[in-house]
Amino acid sequence: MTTIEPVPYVTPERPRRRLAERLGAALPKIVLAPSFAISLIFVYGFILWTVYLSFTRSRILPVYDLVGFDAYYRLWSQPNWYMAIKNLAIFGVLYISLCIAIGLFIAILMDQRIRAEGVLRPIFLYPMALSFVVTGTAWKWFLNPGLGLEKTMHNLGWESFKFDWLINTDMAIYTIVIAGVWQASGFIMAMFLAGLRGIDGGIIKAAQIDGAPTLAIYRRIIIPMLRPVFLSAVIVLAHMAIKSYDLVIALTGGGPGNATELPSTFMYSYTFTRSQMAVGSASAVMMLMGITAIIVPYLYSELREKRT
Amino acid sequence: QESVEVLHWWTSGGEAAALNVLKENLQKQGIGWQDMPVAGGSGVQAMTALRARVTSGDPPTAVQMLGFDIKDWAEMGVVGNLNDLATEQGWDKVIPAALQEFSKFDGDWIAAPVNVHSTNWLWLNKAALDKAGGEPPKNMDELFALLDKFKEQGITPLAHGGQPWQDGTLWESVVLSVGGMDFYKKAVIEADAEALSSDTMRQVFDNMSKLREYFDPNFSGRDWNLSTALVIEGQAGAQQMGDWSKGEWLRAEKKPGEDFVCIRFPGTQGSVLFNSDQFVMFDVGEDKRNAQLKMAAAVEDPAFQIAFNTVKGSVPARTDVPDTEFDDCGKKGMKDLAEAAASGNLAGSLAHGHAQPSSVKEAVFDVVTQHLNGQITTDQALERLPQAVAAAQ
Amino acid sequence: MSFLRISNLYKKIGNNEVLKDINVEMEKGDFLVLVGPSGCGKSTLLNAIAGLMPPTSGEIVLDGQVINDLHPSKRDIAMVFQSYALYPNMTVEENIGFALEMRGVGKAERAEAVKNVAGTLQIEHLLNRRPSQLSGGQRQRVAMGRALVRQPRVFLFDEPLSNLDAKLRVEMRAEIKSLHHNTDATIIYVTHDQIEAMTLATKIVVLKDGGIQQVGTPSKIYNRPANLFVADFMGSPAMNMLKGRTVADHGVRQIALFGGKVNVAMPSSVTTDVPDGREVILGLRPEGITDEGMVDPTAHAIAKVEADVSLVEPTGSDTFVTARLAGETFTGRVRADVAIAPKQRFTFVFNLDKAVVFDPSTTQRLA
Amino acid sequence: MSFLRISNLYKKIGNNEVLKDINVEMEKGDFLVLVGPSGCGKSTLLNAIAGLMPPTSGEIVLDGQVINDLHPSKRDIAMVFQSYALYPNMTVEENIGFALEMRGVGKAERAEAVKNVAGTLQIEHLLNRRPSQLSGGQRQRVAMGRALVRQPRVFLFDEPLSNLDAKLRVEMRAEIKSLHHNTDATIIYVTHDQIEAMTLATKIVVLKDGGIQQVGTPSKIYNRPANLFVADFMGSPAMNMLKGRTVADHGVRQIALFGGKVNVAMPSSVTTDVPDGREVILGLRPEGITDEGMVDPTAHAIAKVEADVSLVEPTGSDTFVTARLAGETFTGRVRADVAIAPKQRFTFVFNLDKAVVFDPSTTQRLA
Amino acid sequence: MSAASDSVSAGSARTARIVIYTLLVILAAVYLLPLYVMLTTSFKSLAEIRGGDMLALPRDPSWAAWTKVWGDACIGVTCEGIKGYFWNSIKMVVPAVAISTVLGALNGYVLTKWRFPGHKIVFGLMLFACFIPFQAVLIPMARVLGIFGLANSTSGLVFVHVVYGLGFTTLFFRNYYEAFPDELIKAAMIDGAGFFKIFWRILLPSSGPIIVVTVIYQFTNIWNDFLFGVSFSSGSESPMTVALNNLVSSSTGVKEYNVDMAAAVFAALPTLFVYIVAGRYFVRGLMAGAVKG
Ligand SMILES: Nc1ncnc2c1ncn2[C@@H]1O[C@H](COP(=O)(O)OP(=O)(O)OP(=O)(O)O)[C@@H](O)[C@H]1O
Ligand SMILES: Nc1ncnc2c1ncn2[C@@H]1O[C@H](COP(=O)(O)OP(=O)(O)OP(=O)(O)O)[C@@H](O)[C@H]1O
Ligand SMILES: [Mg+2]
Ligand SMILES: [Mg+2]
Repeated sequence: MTTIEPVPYVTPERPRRRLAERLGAALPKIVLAPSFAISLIFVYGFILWTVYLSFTRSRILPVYDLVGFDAYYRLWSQPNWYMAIKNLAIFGVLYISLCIAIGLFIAILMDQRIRAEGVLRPIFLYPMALSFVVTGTAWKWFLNPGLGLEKTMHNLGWESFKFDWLINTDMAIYTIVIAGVWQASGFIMAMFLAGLRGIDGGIIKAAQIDGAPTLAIYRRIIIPMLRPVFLSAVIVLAHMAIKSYDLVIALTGGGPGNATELPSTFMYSYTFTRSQMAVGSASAVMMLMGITAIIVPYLYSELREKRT
Repeated sequence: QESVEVLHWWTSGGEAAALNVLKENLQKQGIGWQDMPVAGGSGVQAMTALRARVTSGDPPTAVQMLGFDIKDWAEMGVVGNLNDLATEQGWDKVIPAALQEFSKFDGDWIAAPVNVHSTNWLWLNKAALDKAGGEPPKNMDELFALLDKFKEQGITPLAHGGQPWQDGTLWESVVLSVGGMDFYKKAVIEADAEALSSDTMRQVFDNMSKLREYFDPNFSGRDWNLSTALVIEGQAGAQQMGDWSKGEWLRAEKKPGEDFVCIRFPGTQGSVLFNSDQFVMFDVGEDKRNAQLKMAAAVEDPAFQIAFNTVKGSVPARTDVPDTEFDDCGKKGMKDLAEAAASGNLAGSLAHGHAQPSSVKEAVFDVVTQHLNGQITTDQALERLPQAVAAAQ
Repeated sequence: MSFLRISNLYKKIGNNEVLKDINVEMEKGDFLVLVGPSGCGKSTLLNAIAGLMPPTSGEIVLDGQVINDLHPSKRDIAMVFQSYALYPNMTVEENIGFALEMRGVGKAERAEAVKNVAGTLQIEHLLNRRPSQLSGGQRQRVAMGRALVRQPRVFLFDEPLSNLDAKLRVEMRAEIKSLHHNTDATIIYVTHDQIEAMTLATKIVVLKDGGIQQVGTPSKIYNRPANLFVADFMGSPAMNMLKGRTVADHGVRQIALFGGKVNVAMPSSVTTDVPDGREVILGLRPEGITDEGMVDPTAHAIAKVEADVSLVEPTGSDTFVTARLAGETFTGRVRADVAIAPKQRFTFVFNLDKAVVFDPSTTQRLA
Repeated sequence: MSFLRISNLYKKIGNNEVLKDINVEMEKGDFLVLVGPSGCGKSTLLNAIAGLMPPTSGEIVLDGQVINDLHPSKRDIAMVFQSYALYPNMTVEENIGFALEMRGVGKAERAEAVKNVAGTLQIEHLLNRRPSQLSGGQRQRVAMGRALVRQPRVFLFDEPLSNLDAKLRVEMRAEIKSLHHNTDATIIYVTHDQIEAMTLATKIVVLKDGGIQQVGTPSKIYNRPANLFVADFMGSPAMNMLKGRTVADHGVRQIALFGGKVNVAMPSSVTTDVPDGREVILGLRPEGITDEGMVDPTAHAIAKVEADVSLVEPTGSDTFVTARLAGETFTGRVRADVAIAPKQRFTFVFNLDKAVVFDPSTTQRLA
Repeated sequence: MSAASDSVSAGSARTARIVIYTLLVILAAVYLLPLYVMLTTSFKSLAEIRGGDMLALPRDPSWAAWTKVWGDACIGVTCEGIKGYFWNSIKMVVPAVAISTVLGALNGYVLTKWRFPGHKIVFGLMLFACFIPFQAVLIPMARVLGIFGLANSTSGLVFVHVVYGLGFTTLFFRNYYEAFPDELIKAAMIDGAGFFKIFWRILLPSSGPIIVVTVIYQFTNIWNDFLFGVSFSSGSESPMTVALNNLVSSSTGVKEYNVDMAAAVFAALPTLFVYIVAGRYFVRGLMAGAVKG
């Protein structure tokens, strides 16, 4: 009997990947590539360009001869710029905190099984739908002492009522806050409402069973659980605060005096109306640095490996 | 079809109607009109749009522009050349030298001037003035006396709109009134640091503070035409404003001399601060060149000059246009302009971009506005003014 | 007077009548287990007792007081939720201690109580974690801890062990049992698990479609189910249901099964008279059908049945054998080491002591 | 050559070595059940086979072809996911038919196939619903249907029955078993349920912390567990582990239990020689400890042990009794109708035929 | 889930509800005030506006301002109202919203379900686009549009809005798809579906809520944009906002507040409509995706 050689076990060859398959594997990247390229050019390319311009003496149109830090020197010697920064601080803090406070308050009210929710929700949301070019005039009227609230109160017989913030250099920035809060707080309300609706009802039941009164439930359970919403709201509001332009232009045009100047209006006016493009670019660079300081930690926390 | 594209901010009824004259004129010549109106803030948005158009390599045919902006753009080498047309039609002779200063760059015609506005006017409600004695004021002191009388009448003495350019317009009239034309030229046109912090300038700011007392509390941010309306309706006595203000009066069917009185700002009689709207012709391709030239010619057509300026309240840019169609104020304006040009008392308006580039203009506005709104004291203003001007140059 | 009495309770959600005419009484110290198919209203009933969903009508009386309108936080009831419902923003320690905190218990005392409970539940090492950092089983234990830390008037448990693995489940079951023994707590407990129901309850309530099917002790429910539903629902594999017909053989009451192939004695659970020739259903649990070596020596009535084996499922401890005879299928439980294979013929022993008989038309058990 | 061969498979997720040196072979038609505690890597292994998570190293050979780099959609493998993974936007019918559609099967043919599967799974009446309108158990059946509608080379089932109630579970188990019988499908199946594992598998793989503990037939795993972990993990209640010491009584090898109180014969599962005086652990499942009336008549070696009853848990079909003796606790399974109560003294019968012995130091079973 | 859900209310709950409703009604009134002023003003005559109380109802309501806005208000030298510009805006908004939404969805899909090394950096970089001040990109963008031959055209505007909308749409979809179970993708792969099939058949049909959020957000932003509109379009090509600006902020002439207000409300109609109709889905969509931990 002949011995049969055992068939050596051959590792089957890995099939060579065909071109089509490799294309298939790269497909996701191919799909993403255009958007990414667009961002690279139209965001980062333009940022670099702006940075470059800030080192030139560009005035009415870009010129490309470098002159060093001249524009930054001019920028930081402008009282307007300090005013803009100071105003941004006041506006930013108040705008963000008031929007959140009011938004959360309304959201909590709206969450109490309100019958007319379908009617009320759009009422709080609609300001977000209007541009300030549209509503600026109404607000200007409304806050104007001779025409609006003050006059109305006088007509109603409250003669001593005084509300002249719009024309008061010390108070004008607060009118910007009022209008800004009016516009954005509804949106923030929607975010909080969504957050509240997302909370598992069982948790609230559990807290009731644990003997917690409604106030304690909000304070100890619900509001702490809305932390992610707070974070998102702060980011949304911060970027709106930094970009606020229409709001100021429509309401005060930066005045009285320069009392309501903000970095965004500063930048626009220096770049386009004052023909100091280099200074405008320098202010844009400063703004971008400020934004980076806010956004990068957010991105970091957002994109960090999620704990499981 | 050949056509012109015109960027302007004359969007409201009267101005647009006046422009229509131009449009129809061109249409008769077979030239189409692509309208590119960008309203707002005396051309702020329009200049932004223009930058975008020029940068994208596709400038409009003609752009409405003021004073130093024209120079800035010319410097960028993006404007066209109208020399042939200008020589043919003899523009050099009929357009005042002060305007040519802006219409020409390096000796070449680049823009077709439309009109001449003058800013140092005071508009008075005739009824209120009559009640206060009927005598128009001739200097600052008389002005204050008159304003006091208005106050007694229980009306707002001086209607003013608190926007930087309006503050600036008032300020330049006060500078001219307090310091006279020489001082104005030194301080404003030459931006002499000494003049800007001189005692005369202190008086200017003191007067500004004084004037501030006669405003109503709602002046902040108010559009000029609303202030005019206050005077028209007799709620206010007077308004310092350029001659475009007349349009409002006319539209309200008021008659100069009967319902209202136009005078030079007290203390500035015989001097004229002007600004001039011009159509700057941009460097467009040969295919659009013919239409562009036809438009330039049409702008300088006396018929258009009359039609437009009677509505706008301004006076024609050409000195050879008859004044028969104009009303009292218009006639006075034309006469003043001619005299001032002859006597050397004609100077560009700062607030309207005919004295300094916009960077300096805005820097002055910053100081004036902050001072007027009480954010800084007169001392601070005197200190800041030369600094701001220097920084902006 | 009973400690907890629920009378004529109805609950409608939308158009859906989720609970219908529920009547239950409990003494202090009772351990009542609610069972029933998914969606039958068990959680809804617990919610009604806790005050989280007001009943549409009916009355809940606790300790002599009508509590229908009492706010949940004032009822002094503890509840373990089917979905855990842990506070995600609090640590395990805070979660467990929250109820005590709301009752104004001091910090030190609270920590002590939490530690004790955590020890019992084997989660001491997790006290500083947040719920998101726990596995499903660990979360369930925290949910338990939140209830156990209190001494409420009533405990409500909604499937508290469903996410634990078999081993832990057995341990926790023992913990709950000893909690009940040691503190004499009054407990209402929902479960899908028959073993849990049988081993823990002093009383079982079987629900179906929002209505009570039977209330009774575990052995009564298991051995004397009130109707076909209860019989079929309790026990796994389910009770065998064989079609039969009563016959009298020389005066001895018998039931003819498998189309007359097998006659068996009338089970002793039927004490009333049943007329001859009546159709009945004979219910016999798999453990009542065994191999010959496994017959309960104490059984009174047995019957041998030969049938064709169709499926053999060894579970390790036993082997379940499914067989067919005359078109009917039944499952028996034989010793794990009996040699048996599909398609083989096999002799089963029916222990009729354990059989029950139902009326097919009313589905009720004949007593 | 085997149909599916996994060799030296490793999988790291982050720093976590989820699978370690996995070696498994399967023939065509095998039914392999994966068991192991939660988090031991069962789902990960299925994912690796399906191509959804590429292994870190090692090789997967299917039908003679290395499939490591083959895209999941090309492997011709069907999978039922632990989390159902139903397409929420599609009806049940579309869900089940999707895979066929992707393979270009015509409409009519698809409808036919879907209908057949739905019939088997008793979900015919749900074909037009969306997943959100189904109960948990119904969803799980749809997930099954999605796999069953195909004739793939391998089926992967990840705890496919965990959300069904006991009754349905038994039925579905039978369906899977008959699918396997009738189509000779190759199946890999993950479950937590011992009964499922025992009844379905032709081969069981026990995993722990990503490593294989034992591979074998169900009865081998249950009756001859390789080590303490496997012994403890399989079976509920768990196997009793009693500390013992080998002694020789007149040359007969025995094990002294309960600190010497009881001596029992060395179980027949130990065939090698064990030196005297060695510490061992004797493992005996609860069904190996019974009451006297229940003793398996075929048992060779039995021992009677009297102990104090500490807990009695009647489950209906049987009663589990936990008792203490000499500080050790054990659980036995006695007949449901034995009268027995805590604190009572009771005589248990140990069936040593079923006992296994472990080396406490290595935790391995002594053979 | 509502905190007050189902809880048994005692007697004091009644007063609590009265307080809640009162508060909500007052707040709603405050929020509505500007809209109210705009609406009533648009129905008043100029004289009434000048002399009267802004809060008073129109004494003699008239549609004159509205018909004027739609059909014969002058914008520049043409007096045909804003209807033409209305369509310009529609022509710009619809493709811009559609393209940016589709791209955002695809990006979100790739970034969550087809991850590759560095996907976080790519996302982070794209997200930053949301925060760039638009004023800073006007000039270079004009240049680029000129090079592409897109200057001064609706397609150019669409392009610009797509570019600067991408960051937001990608963010929305990424957050939404992040929570979308991976198992579904795996199941579809096992079922034999490829990259686009999975997107088209599995993800997109389940993206309703987030599509609503994205579309609302993009629609509002693009519709209301003025800066890009005024810079990159001209004349009769301009979007609504530019025409509106020309109408309300002319430098000379009578301010016709009633016409301005009518125009303003008019310009806002589409966005208002979108918010009112889709508001409910908006909250739902935020819940599903945009707001998350
Ligand atoms: N909000 C609701 N609207 C309409 N029906 C509801 C609602 N909540 C519950 N139900 C219905 O009420 C019935 C009872 O629900 P319940 O949660 O009490 O069931 P259960 O017995 O606890 O089920 P499980 O064992 O699955 O937890 C179910 O049929 C369910 O569909
Ligand atoms: N993405 C991941 N990152 C880190 N660790 C992971 C990840 N996915 C799974 N693991 C870990 O891998 C291990 C195996 O997970 P796997 O899902 O395979 O468990 P399993 O055996 O299926 O458990 P179960 O029975 O609970 O489903 C677990 O410890 C888990 O924590
Ligand atoms: Mg339930
Ligand atoms: Mg798993």
